[in-house]
Formats: sequence, structure tokens, C-alpha cells
Amino acid sequence: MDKLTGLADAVAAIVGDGDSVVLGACLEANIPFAASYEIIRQGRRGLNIIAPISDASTDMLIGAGCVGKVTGAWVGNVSGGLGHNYRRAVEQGEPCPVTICDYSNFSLGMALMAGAYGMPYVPLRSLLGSDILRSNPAFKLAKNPLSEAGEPVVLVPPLRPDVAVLAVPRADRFGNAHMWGSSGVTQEAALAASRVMVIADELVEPEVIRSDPSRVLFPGYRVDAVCHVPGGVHPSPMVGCWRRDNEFFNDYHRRSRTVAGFGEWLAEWVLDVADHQGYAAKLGKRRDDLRIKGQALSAPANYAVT
Amino acid sequence: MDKLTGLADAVAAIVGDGDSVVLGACLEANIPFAASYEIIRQGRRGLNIIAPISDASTDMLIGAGCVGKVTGAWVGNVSGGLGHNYRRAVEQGEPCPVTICDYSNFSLGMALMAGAYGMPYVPLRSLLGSDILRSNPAFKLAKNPLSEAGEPVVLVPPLRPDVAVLAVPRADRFGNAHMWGSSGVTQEAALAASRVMVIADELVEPEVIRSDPSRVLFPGYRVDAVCHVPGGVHPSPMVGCWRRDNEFFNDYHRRSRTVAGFGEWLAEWVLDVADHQGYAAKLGKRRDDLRIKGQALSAPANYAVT
Amino acid sequence: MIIAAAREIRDGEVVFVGMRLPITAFGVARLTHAPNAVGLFECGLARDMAAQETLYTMSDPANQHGALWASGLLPVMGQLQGGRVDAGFIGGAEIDRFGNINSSYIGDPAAPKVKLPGSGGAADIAAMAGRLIAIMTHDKRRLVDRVGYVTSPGFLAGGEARARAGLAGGPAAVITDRAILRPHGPDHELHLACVHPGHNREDVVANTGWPLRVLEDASETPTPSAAEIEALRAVDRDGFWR
Amino acid sequence: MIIAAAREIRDGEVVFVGMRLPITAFGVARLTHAPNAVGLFECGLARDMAAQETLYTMSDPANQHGALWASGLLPVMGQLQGGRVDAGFIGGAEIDRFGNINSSYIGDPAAPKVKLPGSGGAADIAAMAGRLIAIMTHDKRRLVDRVGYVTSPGFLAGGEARARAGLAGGPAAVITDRAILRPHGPDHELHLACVHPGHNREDVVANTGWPLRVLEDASETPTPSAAEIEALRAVDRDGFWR
Repeated sequence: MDKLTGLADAVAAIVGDGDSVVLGACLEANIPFAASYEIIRQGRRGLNIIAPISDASTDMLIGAGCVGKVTGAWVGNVSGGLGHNYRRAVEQGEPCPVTICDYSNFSLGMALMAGAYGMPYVPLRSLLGSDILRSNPAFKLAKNPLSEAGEPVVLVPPLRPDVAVLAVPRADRFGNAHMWGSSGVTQEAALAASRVMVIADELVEPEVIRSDPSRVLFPGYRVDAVCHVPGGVHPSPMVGCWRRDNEFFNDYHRRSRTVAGFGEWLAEWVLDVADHQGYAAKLGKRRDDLRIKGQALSAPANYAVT
Repeated sequence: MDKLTGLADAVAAIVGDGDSVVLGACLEANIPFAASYEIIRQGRRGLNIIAPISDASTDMLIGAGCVGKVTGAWVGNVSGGLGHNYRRAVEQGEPCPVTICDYSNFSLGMALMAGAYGMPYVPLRSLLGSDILRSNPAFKLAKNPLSEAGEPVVLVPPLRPDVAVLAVPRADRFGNAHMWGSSGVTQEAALAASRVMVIADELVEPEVIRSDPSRVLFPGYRVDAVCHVPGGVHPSPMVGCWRRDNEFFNDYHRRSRTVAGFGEWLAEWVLDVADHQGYAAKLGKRRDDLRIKGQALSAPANYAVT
Repeated sequence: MIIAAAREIRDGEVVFVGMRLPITAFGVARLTHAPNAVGLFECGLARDMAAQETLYTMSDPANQHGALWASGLLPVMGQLQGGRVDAGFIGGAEIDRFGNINSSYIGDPAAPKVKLPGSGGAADIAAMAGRLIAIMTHDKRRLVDRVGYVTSPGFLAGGEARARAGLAGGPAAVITDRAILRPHGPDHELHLACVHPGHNREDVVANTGWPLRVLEDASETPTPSAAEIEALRAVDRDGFWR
Repeated sequence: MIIAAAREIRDGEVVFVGMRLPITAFGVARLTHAPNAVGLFECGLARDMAAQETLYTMSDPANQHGALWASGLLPVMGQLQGGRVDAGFIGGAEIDRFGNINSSYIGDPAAPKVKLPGSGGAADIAAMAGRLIAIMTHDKRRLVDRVGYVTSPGFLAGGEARARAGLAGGPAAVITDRAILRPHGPDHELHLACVHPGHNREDVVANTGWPLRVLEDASETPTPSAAEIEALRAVDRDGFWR
């Protein structure tokens, strides 16, 4: 089934108010900022953003008033540290209050894995001793029922996001996609989510993806929409495609320090820009400079039958 | 550290009597038969063979008297069905009794994952209703402590094999290896095991492996020995390298029907053959016929930095 | 038998394919009425195209080439427990009137008369697939009143026993070389639903290890079509699995 | 500070590297005394070579290129819980006398005065690494008597509290811009171990939020060698993290 969809249509069809949404699962890379911007333009409200770390994307969505809850391990701006909108929302309820479900990266990844694999819960030793157990009531402290000593374990319930939006370097129109480099919790998020949206930097023929099924992290039949958005991860990096735009993150950090500054930033980069094409045009030469032009190609793998 | 070792030396150093050993983790592919044969030649005893399915390899080791315990989901001969040596050992204690720890494929994979990730145990819904819960006392039936209904769950303890012997299409001398195609429980087995032996079909320069770190399932620093054994998976298949030798499996199935027949088979293919070079020479042209000569290469992945 | 099994797969479904015969049945379904079905294989594969040559095992290079997804056992089998698999397809040594399958032990597990190869992934598929399709040779030693060891759970003791054990799903069809049996009524006991051409009800009942009841609307299995026979030939070029 | 941190890594060790400063410290260690150390990054990477250019985040293309292993978060962070990581390396906003680190909330978590970014992987690294090395700016607001929220557990209330919580390991060193603190004695309280060149004990004690005790054998931190300074320049070409 052809799943190629425009970004605005896909967001309209797939991301609803109040949904739990994974927007990028690679921590600081491959964050589908273009989808975050489109969610802001469409004015979604009350989202539950699930992410171990999605660099400044979550902070932007919070500042734009789209977020009611954060299920995550870290929200900020990796270059700048603190996320000013996150602080304002939690400390002052500005622009709206945000509930926090605290995780660590590992416990969040395991919770998504439990969702992906239909596990009733997942027991960890990580998180013992941490006040994350106290501030997130979803976790339960128990004793290991298989050991005589009954040493403490932490029980983590599964996470099943409504939507996962995942950026990949290349995909075909049927939802089959390749990813390489570190993948964070991409596989777990895709397999745990009810709906999957793929943001493809390059749209390729199905033969390209099929030439290497081991490069596929989640099967295309689980994907609901494929959006072809070159540079849709800007300002985050994507291996083989884009470098990180550090100055963009720094600029965001400086300007988002005040509500007014964030408002100006948001108007300039999101609200006053019609769509991703407009955003790319606005970046102009800066975008070209970020494009990876060199080649450092993988050794081929042979799948011949005879 | 250079870890390149001859197969006999590696088996002598790494596989001890009574060890729990994973010999192949890809179910029917990439089974390191050359290592199984060498273990038989060196007369190891009392091994605990851990495998979801390792086609006829486990049956051979049992017939040769190397095995005291099987921790697995399936032991037989995929072409022929039943494993005659497995039957004789369990039904008649011939050549020696074998204890069975019954698993299903999924529960065995999850147990290895629990070992790999240091989980205290892993709760499943798979295995509910199965008598595997009755015949393997390692499993424990419990109620889900996170749900009000307290629906039944199965608690599976972690497996931490002493040794994992894993065949890969290519590796460097430092233990860094590429694998592609279906990987079964290779990653879990490698990360859970105390010692890892890599059987490389091709030995390559480190740059080849480093050109594509996403093709690496487990890091080279966890590997203890690299053995360069082209065709070491015969008669099992290996994607990109070798087709399955179905006739070899059928012949084994026919001849292993009796103790005497198995003894002759074992002498012919293992005991009277000095080493893997001798085995390859004995296969002769048949081996050439099984070699994959065509090319169906993966699309390249770019890892350039700029 | 393989063709009747193939017909149980619906177009667009995600089907978990066990070892041996099920691989062939899935291939036939793909080439006939279910071109959009996706097959999952426990070694770590998903496929939506028939393989280029006869498969002897699911891990053969021909099953890897052109796959949709080549991954590990857990991501693929995790789809089962995650409730993302419509149907599962397995064989076994013995099946009973409630669709429980034994592929582990004949006799006492502690001192068995016959040690069978074991579950492989069958126990997981039977427990977790949306519905289960079993393939069996039809004789009294294989279709028994109650199996001595439940490797792969069917409806257990019948009625609500499966649900009480915490499981949804369950057997939907047992395809044999003589007939098709389906669970019926609140007990979920297997009943005779279709008799294959060339066989008759009396033979089928006589070769079943429990008093097999016949569905009111029991019928003859439709004769394989030319397209189905051609598909079987294409999938199993060597005739290995026929 | 970064050079002192780098010295805590021993050759051949497997080290879990947190975000930001720890990445630079690990790079310096690799280029000087620990050429065989392996660094793990929570995005899913293992590296044994310095990156070609300054890293702003662990997921930058420069950290991917030439990696030993590019995988997912779970296989890599699973090494921690599996007991396969010698040392972990993190920063934070506040640390207390027992080495507990807060990177989550200043004030009541239900109505915090300051919301900090949160754990990331720090809680996991602190709980599960063989030993923990923390990097901090040295002032009274950051080195506090007791943190109000333990994101990343140190020795908790001191003494055997960490072991009672079910954890091994624990903080081995706190590297600040003025000094190195180490846990000492049965209480595992942090003591002053080394003062960096250009600083003195009195300043360090005055800028610590608890009555900092000084180890008997406390000494001056060795001046960075030419090789160390060169390595720092090579790892952080832009001076971003200095």
C-alpha cells in the first residue's frame, strides 16, 4: 500500500489532541523537528511527549502550548543545558502546566520494549536508590520473587505510545526504511506504538531497502504514513545526511530565555513559515553547509541465494 | 589485542568440561559445526548446551557423549525431524543420560536477554497454559503485581552461558564482527556469555568492520578468541557465503538411526578427520558447489562526517 | 493438505510461520488469494514475497534474500506477545480434542517413551497468535483424546480453561491429510468441518482418537484449483514437502 | 578539570560516558594514558578512537564514524546493569557529601523552584557502573550538605545505605574546577583529596556546602602535562567545552 503523504496531512491524520507521541527516539540525532513544527502549526494540545531525550524539540512544543505531560528522562537543550520553556511550564504553569513522569534513559527504553514485546512489566535493578521511584508513582519497588534473598527490584509498567514519529535517512513509499548509526530506542518505540509515521530524508525505490533487510529496524507493514522531508531533522544531525546546527540550538537557547523572546523565535521559525519548504528556503545557504557531502561508505553485505 | 587463534587452541582454552555453551544462536543458520566437531574431538564432557534450535549440532554432541544437559527449545534435525541421539540419550541413557531444561524459543531468547542486560528475571505471558511450566521448575507462575486483576504471568530467570560460540560471515582479528540476515538470539547470547568465541568465515581488515558499526551485533572487546574457519558452518547455511547441505543432514539422519550407524558417521566425519582443513578436503567439490558465488549486494550506508 | 492450510490465511494478515510444512502453506497462500499477507519467521524474518527457491529451513539464504525485515528472534517473536499477529501456523506430533498439541514427550516427561524435538517456537505461537492453525497427519496415534503433555496450548480442558489460564486466541482449524476440524460450541471441542476429496466421513471418524462429532454444515473441501496447484509447484519445486 | 577527570579512567577499562563534559574527558584519556579504554554512549555507541572533530553531542556524525559498535540504547545501557562497565562518568547540578547527585528538581518536586533537565542516563550510570566519577563546578550552591532529590544515587545516607538499597559500586571521585574529592571511611563521606594548582584548601573548604574534611595524604593535583594539554586541544578543537 502506498503510504506517501504530505507532512501536514500526515500530522492531521495521525497525531490527535491528547495523544502520547514519540518524536524522535535517537536522543540527540534524527529528531523529526519538521514534524514538531507542524504539530505546533496545527495547534495540537495536551500531548504526552514520550522521549528519553529529544534535544530542544520537547522544549519548543512545551513553549508552544502543545504539551500536557512529559514522559521522559531529560528535557532541555543539549548545547545550552536547561530548557527555558520546560522550566517555565513546570515552575510557573506558563504557557500551561505540564505533568512530569520521570524516567531514566534505561528505564524508559525498557518500558518501551515491554510495550513492544507485550510484556506485563519489566523488572530492573537500575533506579534503585533514586528518587525517580518516589516522584513517578508508575514504578513499584518489590522483592525478587525468584531469589531466596528477595533483593529489591524495580517494576516498570509497559509504555505503548499512540504515535511514534521517526526520522530515517531513507525509506520507500510503502514504509520500509533503513537506519544506521546509533538508533537509541527507535526499534522499541516503533514496535510499541499504535501508529507510526516515517519522516524520510530520501525517498528510494523499494529495491534499495529490500537489498538489505538487516538495515530495517521495524517492518514497513507497521508504518501508517511516509513523509518525504529532506532535512526534516534540522537542527539535529542525521548520520550520512546532516551535521548538527549548533548555532541554531544556541540561538534558540538565548532567545527562549524569556517568554517574549521565545514568542519571536517561534514566529520567525515556525508560525510565520508556511511549511517545511519555507523553512528550508529560510535556512538557505546555511542548510547547504550542514549537508554531508563526503562519502565514507559501508562495506557491502551479500544476500545472494546461489 | 590480537585474538586470532587456531580452532583447536581456542576450544581447548575456552570450552571446559561442564560449561554451559551456546553453539550457534541463529536457529538453523550460522551454526559453528566446526567448533562442535572440535569439541567432540577434544572429548569434552558434561556440557550444558544452550540453544533455541541448533539443527543437528546438539544431536551430534549428545551422541558423542559430550552433553549432560540441554537448555533448549528444540533438538533434532530440521530436515529429518527427530534427533536419534537425543531420543536415545533421554529414553535409554545412551551414551549417557541428558537432563532437559525445556524452553520455548521466545522464553529462551528472553532468558538470554535477561542475562545480557542484568535483569533479575523476565515476566512473560507466553508459556501460560503450556506444560513446559511443569517440566522445567526454573519457571515460576505468579500474578502481575502491577495490575488489579493480577492476571497470571510466567517469571523466567536469566541465563548467563559460560561460553558463546558464534559464526559470522566476517570479522577482524580483534573480535569485531559483521553479521547480516536473521540473527536469532546472537546478540543476546554474545552479551550474556562470560566468554565469546567468534568463528569467522572471512578474516578482514579492521577498516572493513569499522566502515559499518551498525552491522556489529556485539562489541569486539567482549570477544575472547577469533578463529578463521572458512565454511565452518557446514552443513548449515550462512547468508552471503554458504547454502545449506540438505543431503548431509539427510545422510546424518539416516545413519544416526542406530548407535552403530552413528558411530560410523562420527568416525567418518569427525574422529577420523584431523581438523577443519581435513573436513573441507573431504567435502571436496561438494563444498565448492555449496559456496554462494552470486552477488546481491546491499545498498551502501554513508557514515561521512562532513 | 498444504493447499487447504494455505486457504486459512486471509489477505493482508500477519501470519507467524512455524518450521517445515507451514512455510510451504504460507508460500502457496501468498501466490494465490493472499498476496498481501506478511509472514513472520522466528529466526528473525518478515517476508511478503515467495522465496526464489524451495526452502528447507526458514533461515536458508533464499528466505533472507528479498525479506522485508531481517532482525533477531525477540523483535519478531515479540510481535506475537504484543498482540500484533493475526494467525499462527504450526505442526506437531499429537493433537487432542481441545486442540492442545504435544511435540515434546510421549509418556512421562521424567522417563519418556519417546522424546520428541520439543517446542521450538510452537508454544509461543499457540499461546499468543490471534488464532492458531495446526497441520497434522490424520491417524489415531496423532489425533488423540487428550495429549499427555501440552507443549502448545489449545483450549486446554475445554470451555473457559484457556481464558482462565490467561490466554486469548486459540485453535481455529486443524488441517489434516483427510479433513479439516474446527472447534465448535462452548466446549471448543474439535468437530469435523470438511472432508477432503477422495476421503469419507467414516474413514475420518475411524481414524480419529476420540468420538469425532460432525458439524451440521460439514461439507467437502473444495478441490484444489489449477492456480493453487501451480502455486504449490512453484513454492516447492523439488517436491520435498509434498 | 577535564584533564583531572580524564586521569580517573584507567587503560583498558570500559567506561560509560555521559553527555557534555564527560565526552571530552574520555577523549583526553584515550589520547594520553588510556589508549585501550572503550567508551560507551547511551545513544547506542561504543568507541575506542577519538572522534575526528569536536563533539557537541554523543550522537553527532563524528561520533558514529569509526565507532566499534552502533546499536540501540538498550544493548549498550544493558551492559551497565549486566555488570560489564568499569566506570561511569556524569555531571549534574548538585552533589552532596555522600555523592548523591541531583539533576532533576531544586525544591519540592511537586512544585519545584527550579526544574532541571532530569536524569538522562545519569541515574542508570550512577546505580550500575563499577565506580562513578562525577564532574562539577565547585561552589556552595552545587556542593551541598544533602541534595533535596536524589536523581543519581551515591552512598545515599552514607555507610551501608547504598548496599541496603541493593546497589554495588558508588562514587569514586568528584572532580571539580578546584579540587578532587573522594569518599573515605565507613561513612563514605566525600573528603578533599587533591587541590588543583592555583587553588588552596581554604578556598575549597569555604566553597563547599558542608564541613569538608581533608584526607591525611591530601596533595596538589599534578599540573597538566604538555601531552594532556595537547590532547585536550585535539579533542575540543573549538574550545567549546573548556
